[in-house]
Amino acid sequence: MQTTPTEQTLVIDHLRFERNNITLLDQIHSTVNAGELLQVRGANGCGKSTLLRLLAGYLEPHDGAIFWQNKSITEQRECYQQNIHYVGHRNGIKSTLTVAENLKLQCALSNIRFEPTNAQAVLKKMGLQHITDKHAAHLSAGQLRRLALARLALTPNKIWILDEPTTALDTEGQTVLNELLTQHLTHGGIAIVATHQDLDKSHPTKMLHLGAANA
Amino acid sequence: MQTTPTEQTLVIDHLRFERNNITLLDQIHSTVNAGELLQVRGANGCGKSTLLRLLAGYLEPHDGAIFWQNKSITEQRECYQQNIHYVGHRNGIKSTLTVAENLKLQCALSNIRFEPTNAQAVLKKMGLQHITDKHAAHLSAGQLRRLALARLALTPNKIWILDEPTTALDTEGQTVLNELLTQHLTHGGIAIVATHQDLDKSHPTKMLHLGAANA
Amino acid sequence: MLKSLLTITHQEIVMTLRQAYSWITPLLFFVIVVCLFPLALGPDENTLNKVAPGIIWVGALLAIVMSIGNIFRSDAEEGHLDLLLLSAHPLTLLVLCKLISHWITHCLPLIVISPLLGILLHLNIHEESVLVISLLLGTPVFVLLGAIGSALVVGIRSHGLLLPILIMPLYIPVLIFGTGSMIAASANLPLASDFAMMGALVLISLAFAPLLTSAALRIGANQ
Amino acid sequence: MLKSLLTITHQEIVMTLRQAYSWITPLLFFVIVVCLFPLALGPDENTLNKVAPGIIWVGALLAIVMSIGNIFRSDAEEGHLDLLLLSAHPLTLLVLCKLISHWITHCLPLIVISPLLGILLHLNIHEESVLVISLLLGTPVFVLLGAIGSALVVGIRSHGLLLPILIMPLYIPVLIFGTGSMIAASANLPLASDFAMMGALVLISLAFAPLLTSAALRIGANQ
Amino acid sequence: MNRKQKRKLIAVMCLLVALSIAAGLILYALKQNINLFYTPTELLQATTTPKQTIRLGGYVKKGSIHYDASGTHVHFTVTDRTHDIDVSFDGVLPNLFREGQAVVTTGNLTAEKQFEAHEVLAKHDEKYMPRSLAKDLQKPIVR
Amino acid sequence: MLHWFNQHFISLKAFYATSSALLPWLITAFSLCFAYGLIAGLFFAPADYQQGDGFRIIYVHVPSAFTAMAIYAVMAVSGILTLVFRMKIAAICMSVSASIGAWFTFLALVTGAIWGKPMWGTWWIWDARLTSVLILLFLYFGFIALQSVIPDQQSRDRAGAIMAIVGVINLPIIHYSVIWWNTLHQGPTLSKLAAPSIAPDMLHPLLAMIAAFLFFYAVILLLRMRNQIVLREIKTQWVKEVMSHAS
Ligand code: HEM
Ligand SMILES: Nc1ncnc2c1ncn2[C@@H]1O[C@H](COP(=O)(O)OP(=O)(O)OP(=O)(O)O)[C@@H](O)[C@H]1O
Ligand SMILES: Nc1ncnc2c1ncn2[C@@H]1O[C@H](COP(=O)(O)OP(=O)(O)OP(=O)(O)O)[C@@H](O)[C@H]1O
Ligand SMILES: [Mg+2]
Ligand SMILES: [Mg+2]
Repeated sequence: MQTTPTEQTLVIDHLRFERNNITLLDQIHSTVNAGELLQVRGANGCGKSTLLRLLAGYLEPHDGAIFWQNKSITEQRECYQQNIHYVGHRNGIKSTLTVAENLKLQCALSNIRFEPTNAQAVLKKMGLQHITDKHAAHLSAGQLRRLALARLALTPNKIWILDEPTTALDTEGQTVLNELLTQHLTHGGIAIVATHQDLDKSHPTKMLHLGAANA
Repeated sequence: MQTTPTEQTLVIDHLRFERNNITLLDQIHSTVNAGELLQVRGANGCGKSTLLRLLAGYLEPHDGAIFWQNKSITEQRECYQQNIHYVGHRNGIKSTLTVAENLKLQCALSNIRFEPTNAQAVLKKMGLQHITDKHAAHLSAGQLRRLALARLALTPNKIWILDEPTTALDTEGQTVLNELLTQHLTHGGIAIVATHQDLDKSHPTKMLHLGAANA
Repeated sequence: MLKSLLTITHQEIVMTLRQAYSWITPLLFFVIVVCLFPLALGPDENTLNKVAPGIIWVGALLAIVMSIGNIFRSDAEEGHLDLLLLSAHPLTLLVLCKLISHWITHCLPLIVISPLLGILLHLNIHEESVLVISLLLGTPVFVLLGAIGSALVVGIRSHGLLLPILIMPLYIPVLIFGTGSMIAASANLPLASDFAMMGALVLISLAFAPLLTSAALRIGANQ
Repeated sequence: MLKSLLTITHQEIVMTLRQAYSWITPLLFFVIVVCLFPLALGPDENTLNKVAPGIIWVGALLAIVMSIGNIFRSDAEEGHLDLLLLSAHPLTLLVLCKLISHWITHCLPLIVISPLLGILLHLNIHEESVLVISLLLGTPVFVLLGAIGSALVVGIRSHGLLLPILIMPLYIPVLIFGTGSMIAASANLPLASDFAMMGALVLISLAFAPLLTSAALRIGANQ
Repeated sequence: MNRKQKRKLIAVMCLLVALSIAAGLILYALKQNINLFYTPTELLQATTTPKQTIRLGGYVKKGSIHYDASGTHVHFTVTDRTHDIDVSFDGVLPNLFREGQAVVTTGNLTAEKQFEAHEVLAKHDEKYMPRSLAKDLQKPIVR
Repeated sequence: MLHWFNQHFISLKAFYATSSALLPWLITAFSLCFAYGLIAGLFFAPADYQQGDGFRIIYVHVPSAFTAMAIYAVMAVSGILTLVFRMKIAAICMSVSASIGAWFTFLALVTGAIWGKPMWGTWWIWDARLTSVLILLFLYFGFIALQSVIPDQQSRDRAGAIMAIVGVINLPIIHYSVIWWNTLHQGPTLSKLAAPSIAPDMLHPLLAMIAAFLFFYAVILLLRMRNQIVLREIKTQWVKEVMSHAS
């Protein structure tokens, strides 16, 4: 470990992970301090999504550990997971609910009061205000992704884990995403983003390059 | 119509399409000649995917028509569709088959002899040669997309319709895609691509900008 | 906390009611399956009468088995399950909310309509009331045990009939006591013991099922 | 052309056999459903014997109804259906390939195991053979009609039990003739008419079902 | 004829062949008669055991109805005018039950031409007319 | 000819106008037939020689059963028109007919059961006629369920059309069930090639009632179709005009 971890540092400590006896990730280590963005890069199939699911606590490493507030996350999984926003390849949107109801459900899950005005503001920001009452089943790919990202603005969580968040977003959508990230980071949040495209250079960024796929 | 259509021209003639009484596309017209690429651009939710599904013959326009070989495609749907490669938001890969078997199935569907050596060459080109016998269920997002694009190289079809083909591809993958497109276009093929990212500028490209979402 | 949980339950019910077919189809399925039997069994009215409790119970069991399989499916496919795991509430409580709303939307209608089918199969008033009570006691167990199975298969795509064969064997005790109570009713024998047994089954499964279900869901996310 | 179609059929079968549960679970489901009845009906051997044909037939019907629902589901979810529509072969033929392989992998095992269940329910040799023949004639109809329903609901996500309620009414004639033949067999009455009727049903559905199925699939892609 | 037309022709031929065979099978099946109930003639040909529950249908033979002393037990003969079967029944008869009426009874064949019924249903025929007219015609009600 | 049809029936706008003109006539026809059928059937028709006054339920049972089947036939024909000729008006007719048909089927089942208890001695028996009518009810339910699930208008119409066409096989089964099989249900009284085997005094009210039920269906059908047309064409100029006139 290079830096002494503070309370709000996420430490990735010599992580190893294998699937079907094939080692996918090995000797991954890095630290992310409050206000920093960790960009995970690498060729297709090198294990970016896998790493992100490890960091979100969905998977457990075969070796090494991830520390949050100086404690391994496997020992405090439920507590730790409450700090997280995860946006994966799938958006996590309920297609039977409308756009607004999806936000409401999200608030309930985060145990936060649902403020219609606030929700409206968030939707406006994401450029979805004109389809507030549309069923999510009828949204386009980019609209779904925007709705998934609206979660980030709606409820405050310290750690954002985003797996190729720019997928299906148009340029305007990408700008909004970058704004969200800037705001989050300046407020001392942590963001871990896997992406093939370049993000805004202005973020305080750490890079993590994963090797070629071993699989 | 600006140019006189030849045999191998795809003519989009004042297309209108609506969903649940809301007009999504209106007065779309354009022509694509052999060897040309039509790039469809527009904000999220403006109807790019819908237009592409219309062009692939999955949807029927409410007004206007699409002409191929001087005949409306609704009148020759089955014949017309045999000329098409469509890669949509979903990849069309059978997750229970291996990578190689997926290619084999694709050949059978196109009624083409499966040549293992040829298939190997295609997989090599797409950077998938090391996972030929892996089950598709275990591929990463980018690997899946590469496998979907391998179809383009495997069986020759005149019209390629690609909906955000660069999704999940790393830089190398994008280069390969551009190479495939170049080869296809120089052989007199037609490509229609919806994308938010810029493609290689060297292709003979026509642009089609769709207006904002009316929905 | 309670308020959020109520919102979640409410939202679940809204989702189901909005997709009318998701609660109407199990109901119709129940009716059709029950009607299949007289057709398949042939002419003998006496036999029909004898097997009526069994038919209704098996029909209800199948309808519930089939509908419970979808309780986490759409969540998993849409990636919503990932979010449930990150929620501020304990997963067990979220699961309980989902199960309660599932019971209200999927099992209550079955119970309400079952007396009608009873008429078609010539049950008398006493048998009808026993039928309703035994279903009220039995269906929660079906839902609770079914949820465990559903959660176990959640990571597997197109699991087909894996779920029914996992959980139907667990349903057998309920089935035996449920039909047992009806057979006893038609013979005017005392029922208390059957009902007591079923009550016990409800409580036991209520105690363990949500816990096991949430554990299984975490495992499912591990894939 | 024929070669490609054979490849496609073969590939389909491989896919099913590879996911063992996708063909074993309907089989187990069948067995479990049939075994539920003795438990639900109580111990009376006489009744059980009388209802045996009905139970076996309803069990097979349910197992097939439940498994046929998945015939296009994974194709639709993975976007493979879009490719089938673009194929060089007529969609109708592709559908036929899928149906044949589905029958081989999902129905044949049921038919093979049914005599065993027959023994369990005390059928005699003559009844056993009638059972097998009638299932051989009946199950193709189940698959063919089921495919139409499956294709109709293909665009709808999590359609739950919609499919069974769409197609089970259409299955009723087959069920009646199938069990009718067995009831006749047990009374030593002539069966030829039942079999002829079922044969006619097979031919009619073979003539129309693939066409209607492919039409329905095209509609499904229209969403 | 090009390849496509040829293919279409083959498809249509297959369809026609399948349908005509199907039609033939249906006609054959209908000739064999598929039943809710068996007529006495059919039943006497079959070898049934007393255990089996069977539906027997036919007309109540003229003058064959005999009530027991108790009044609930009734004997009558069911005929299809080639063969007769004697039926005994214990229970409530439907209103339309009378001589010459078509009935459907459910029960078991206990001995040669002896039928023990536990249910008797009356089958109504398709004729509707006022009483006066029926009397005028004075013709037997049975077909 | 085709042009004339298009002008009056096929285009939604024209149909809307035509139906406005037709409705009063249909309502009148229904009222007349119904009044005659009801009064003549209940009071003037003589009692049956076997069933006595109980037979009068025929005046509800037969018309509702007949209408239930007719409606399904209408749906199947509309289904073919939808699939082959892409006629919107046919699709609308098909989808609004379903629930009406389901109600008539239900009515036929209930009146039949009520009639069966005194005459046959049972409410219900699983014979070919009764079972096939029950299947008809399930087919209606299936159709309604299928349509309620599909969000896209065009797909809903076409999927429904396929379902309607597949189910039509049940109609001949219902009708001929009493001829092909030995059923408890009686054979055909009216709907056969020979003269009806029912006395004229009883027959005329019955025919009037059948006509009344069909007219009733037509009236409800047109009303509901007009609703649908307005909903589907809500954005067009002519509907806006109609609406402004109405308000
Ligand atoms: C639940 C029980 C019943 C059902 C589902 C039922 C169903 C039907 C149907 C669908 C028809 C129309 C057939 C056609 O037009 O081809 C019909 C006709 C008729 N039913 Fe019923 N029925 C039932 C009970 C009865 C009973 C109990 C009677 C009298 C004893 C009866 C007397 C008639 C008559 C007289 C006709 C007219 C026959 C003709 O002219 O075709 N039905 N029934
Ligand atoms: N089934 C549907 N019913 C109703 N509206 C729909 C349906 N599918 C899509 N839409 C709407 O149609 C519009 C266009 O959708 P489409 O998927 O074509 O957009 P797109 O241009 O591909 O957007 P993206 O860049 O986000 O992929 C969107 O506004 C969407 O909300
Ligand atoms: N369930 C699984 N079983 C076996 N191998 C798997 C499984 N899931 C993923 N893999 C393999 O693990 C490797 C990493 O997958 P992962 O999804 O993490 O890649 P990625 O870096 O996100 O790639 P992409 O850029 O394509 O999204 C891939 O080679 C993939 O084939
Ligand atoms: Mg990835
Ligand atoms: Mg799109």
